[in-house]
Amino acid sequence: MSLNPYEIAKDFPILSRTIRDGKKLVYLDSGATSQKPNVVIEAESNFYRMHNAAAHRGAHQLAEEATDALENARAIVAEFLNAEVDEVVFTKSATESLNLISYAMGNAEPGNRFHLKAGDSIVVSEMEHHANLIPWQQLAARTGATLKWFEVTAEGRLDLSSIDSMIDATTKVVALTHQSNVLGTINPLTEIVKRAHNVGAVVVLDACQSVPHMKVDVKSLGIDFLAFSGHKTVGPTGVGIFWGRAELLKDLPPFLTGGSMIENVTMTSATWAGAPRKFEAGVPNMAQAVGLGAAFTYLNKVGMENIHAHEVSLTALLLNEIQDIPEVKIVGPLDMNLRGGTVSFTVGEIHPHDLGQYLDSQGIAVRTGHHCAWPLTRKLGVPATTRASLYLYNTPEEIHALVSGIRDAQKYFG
Amino acid sequence: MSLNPYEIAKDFPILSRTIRDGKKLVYLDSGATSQKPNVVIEAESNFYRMHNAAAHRGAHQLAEEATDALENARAIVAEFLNAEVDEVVFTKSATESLNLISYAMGNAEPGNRFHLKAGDSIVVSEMEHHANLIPWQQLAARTGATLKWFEVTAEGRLDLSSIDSMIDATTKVVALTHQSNVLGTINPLTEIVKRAHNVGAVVVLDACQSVPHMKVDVKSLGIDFLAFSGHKTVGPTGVGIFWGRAELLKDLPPFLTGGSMIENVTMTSATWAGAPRKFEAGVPNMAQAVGLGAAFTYLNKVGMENIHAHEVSLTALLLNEIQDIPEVKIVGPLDMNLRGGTVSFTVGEIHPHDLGQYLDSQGIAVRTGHHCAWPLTRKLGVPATTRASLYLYNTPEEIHALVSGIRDAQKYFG
Amino acid sequence: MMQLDNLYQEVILDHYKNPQNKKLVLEYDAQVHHINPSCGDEITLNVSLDGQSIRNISWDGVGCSISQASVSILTDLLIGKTMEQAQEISDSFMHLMQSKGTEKGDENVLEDAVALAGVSQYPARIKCALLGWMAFKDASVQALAKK
Amino acid sequence: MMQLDNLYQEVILDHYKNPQNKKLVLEYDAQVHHINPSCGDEITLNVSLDGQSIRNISWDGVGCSISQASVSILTDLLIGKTMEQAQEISDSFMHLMQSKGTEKGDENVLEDAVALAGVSQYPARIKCALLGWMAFKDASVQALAKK
Ligand SMILES: Cc1ncc(COP(=O)(O)O)c(C=O)c1O
Ligand SMILES: Cc1ncc(COP(=O)(O)O)c(C=O)c1O
Repeated sequence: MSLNPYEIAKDFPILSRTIRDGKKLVYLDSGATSQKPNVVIEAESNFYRMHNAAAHRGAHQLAEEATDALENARAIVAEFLNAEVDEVVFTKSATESLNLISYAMGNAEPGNRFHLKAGDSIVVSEMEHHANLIPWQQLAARTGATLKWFEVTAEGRLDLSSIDSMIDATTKVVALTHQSNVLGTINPLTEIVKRAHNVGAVVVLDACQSVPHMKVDVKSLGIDFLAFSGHKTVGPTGVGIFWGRAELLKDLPPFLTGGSMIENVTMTSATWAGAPRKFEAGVPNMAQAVGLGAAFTYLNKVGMENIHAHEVSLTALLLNEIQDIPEVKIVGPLDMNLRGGTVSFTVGEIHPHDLGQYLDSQGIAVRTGHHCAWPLTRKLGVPATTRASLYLYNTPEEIHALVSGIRDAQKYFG
Repeated sequence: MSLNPYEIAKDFPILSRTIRDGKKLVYLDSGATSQKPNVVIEAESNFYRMHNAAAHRGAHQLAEEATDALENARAIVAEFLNAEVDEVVFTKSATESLNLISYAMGNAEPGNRFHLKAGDSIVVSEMEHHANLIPWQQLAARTGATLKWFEVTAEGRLDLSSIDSMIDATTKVVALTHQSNVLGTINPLTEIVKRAHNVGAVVVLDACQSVPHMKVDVKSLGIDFLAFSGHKTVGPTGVGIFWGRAELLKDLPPFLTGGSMIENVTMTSATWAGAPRKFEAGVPNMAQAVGLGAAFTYLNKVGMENIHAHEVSLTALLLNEIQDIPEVKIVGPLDMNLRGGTVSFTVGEIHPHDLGQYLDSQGIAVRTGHHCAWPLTRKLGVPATTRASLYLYNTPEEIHALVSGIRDAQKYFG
Repeated sequence: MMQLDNLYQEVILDHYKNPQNKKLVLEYDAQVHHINPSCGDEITLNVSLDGQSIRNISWDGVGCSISQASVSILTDLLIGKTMEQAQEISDSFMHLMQSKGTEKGDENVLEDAVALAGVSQYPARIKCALLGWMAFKDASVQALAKK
Repeated sequence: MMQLDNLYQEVILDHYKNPQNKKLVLEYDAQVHHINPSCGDEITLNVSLDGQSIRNISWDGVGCSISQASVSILTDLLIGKTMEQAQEISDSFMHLMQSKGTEKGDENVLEDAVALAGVSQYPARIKCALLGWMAFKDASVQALAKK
């Protein structure tokens, strides 16, 4: 079975709107945020129209229904990731999830397995999004631990040649992106996870760019924590996921404190509920969690294998056609081996901002700049790039539109 | 001009649904979360259907529209609070807002005006919601500062008799609820703000239960920081507000770190954008912010004075009728002086859980328990209370329904 | 009269008004204190064993009719049973609570506790019904460990 | 041809291809380095004063056609002017940028800079056009403070 993107696109109302002077929208910025199908939009609306109440906080019928809706969404997410239900924590975004784990580690007292101190090290990579870099810089600064990082090769791959000295007995945490939001590179995890666990470190995976696009099975990956945002995976804004292995969540101190995450509270002290409640202070983002559940139900129906296959074929087409354009230089892998549907490039002397603006005038939405991965952009030796990022609703025609658009821009600015 | 709650109720689709065996819903749990009018639900949906893209992150038309929508919502919130636009920070909830300020203070280095150390003190009150208590307990524990608190009198008022010793030269922050979510008490701020500023402390106001119900003008209150949740003010779930005075936000270190809150980033360090960007890491909860803008536009149209007057008259009715029921004991002020539409009570030996369940069987939704203010509940000498909390869509008939419901419960369990 | 009567069966209200073994006896092998964090209900429960048999269970606490009746019924049911029998009864009760109203409970095993079957239709109340059972489980494990 | 031509006027593309004063002179009263955090564009800008007059402005940097042309035009416009005149011109330019396409700009004051009027219709590009102007403002304040 395969996927018909023309049929899929009909599920996404925004894709039938026009841009600028009546141009059809060609949305190639799903790496920044994905569009939403009707079923997701309606799941959120229906929650408000029918079941809205404070989940886990009341004995009345609406509160029961709201609790059911929230917990049902949690079960859907858990199944999607092959995780246990109580391991799934609703946050507002990947950014919050990554701050959660880094602040929570910062809250760990001496004796707690997550406690960090001078002499310990944290390992990241040069291709991290700011959201998986700055929180670790801050944690290192707060605890005295050292921040180390894997470099990126000229081909846009992780340089793992030094893995044994990079991840060593001092390493407490390895935080890594699953798929680069600039290069499209998918990082090989087996060796890294094995090495990390050998030295007693935990592995935190930034799955923002993988969960929406391919089957991510937390158990078979063997990782310890995972973070992603709902809005990139055809879900609502304002919801993200933090996942952690049950036995680790038990020891991890809480991050946000307040209502519903407690066991007992006095004026001077508080004790905590078990996971996931411990990490979900306050009235939850219920409508958004429900919308995320609907998003995964939708993706399951289309089939993650179909989505992945569709993106692989579109990306191969794009890589093939774009390289025929004179002066185009792709940053990131040129072949489809361990790579996803994110393609960043430069076009001669045309500044990405100008290229993006030209494409926009043709209805084509791409992203330009450093894509919140400024150290990587610097390492690549460019001030900025233009990025096309694909998803299930994109079509071969849209790839052709992008390629023609680039050629026309060359004439326009030429 | 006054408010017609029967007309208002038509704007809220959930209010026409039925409960249990076809009973009409009588929603008296707005203190936990409010219901949403169609205009709010549709504002969120329309954002997804028409304008969804990553705000502040792209030069294409959708990104421009998303940015406009988000910033327009910020301007609406600012005007509602009589604040400056750049002072308004979107968070996911009041809980996040209160964690933001307490963690950010914890991040302040020596020399920064927000730095806390042993010998400093933090002042809260006995009537705080866990969300405005535990974060300060944690900050005190992390920094060595001392946590102190105003007690609550038998009438459910703040005991300010010791204000000069409570707020003294050691005090760095006074964090207080504007209106108690249990007692309905509205705290008088003038004296407290004056005293706090005299000793150089900042005042953080938990406005969760005031912003939805009355005009809150941050300038005339003279406070320094304010927090509330969108979902209690006819807005969406998953969005809250953190407000701070511009000159203070300048010095306050960031809390969540990641994309879009930076000025410059290298592998080893980062510098920050100005407020509000500095406090909004990651792709924002755009649809929810837009929904919150629509919520305030709706409330403005009804008129905050009308809403307040309506709630005052309903509350007076409720206080009057409920006190005629034998064995009912109200916790909190018995008169309408400085009190809002939240009424908590006990009914003889009937446990609040059982009372709540009975009322639910009649379609009446109230909250039972400690309402996330456990230290207050203990202080009041009760294991739990039943709480009715009113809003603009409630009617005198619903007050009568509650009163009859309580009388019937007494027969049922009698 | 109505659906609510499924929840508040006569037996439950009787136990609520006349709770069994609600007076902490001073001799015990283990004492635990459990709290229901969402409503503030609390229970202190003492267990004493006699080899593998439950010699006595006594308790004190505050809570709603469901939580009070449930622990009262528990003491009636479990005192004098072996730990193995107690485990079976607990499992059966747990199963009943998770049945969402689809089961009535086996009266031969659960006796008066079948009156709590209606609770399974009110998800927010299940933890009320389980408060005493969780406390017993915790206390009995501690008591066994001590021996 | 199309709406986009409002943005990319001939004058702008000319300045982009032949930027004026794009070579840092070594003598200056103040040097600043500004960054556009959202796209990574950077500029280094030197200012030297002669009493209340602007003796020279020179710069180097990377950026899009809008940011490069804007600073190039700025140098043409402001070199030789008094600080007071520069302030007026800057205010007028700022006003134009915020006009959302409703104004054309006063050619007597802004000269070539009116070619940037189209930018005001593209909110995300306004900060490109302002990068050089912000840098100049910062540098001139520093240069004045030094005297
Ligand atoms: C007074 C008060 N403060 C704080 C909160 C926390 O709000 P939220 O749970 O929406 O973060 C609430 C409501 O739950 C409240 O009533
Ligand atoms: C790889 C990666 N990590 C983290 C993030 C941060 O996600 P968000 O901004 O939704 O919190 C993003 C997207 O912006 C991303 O692409």
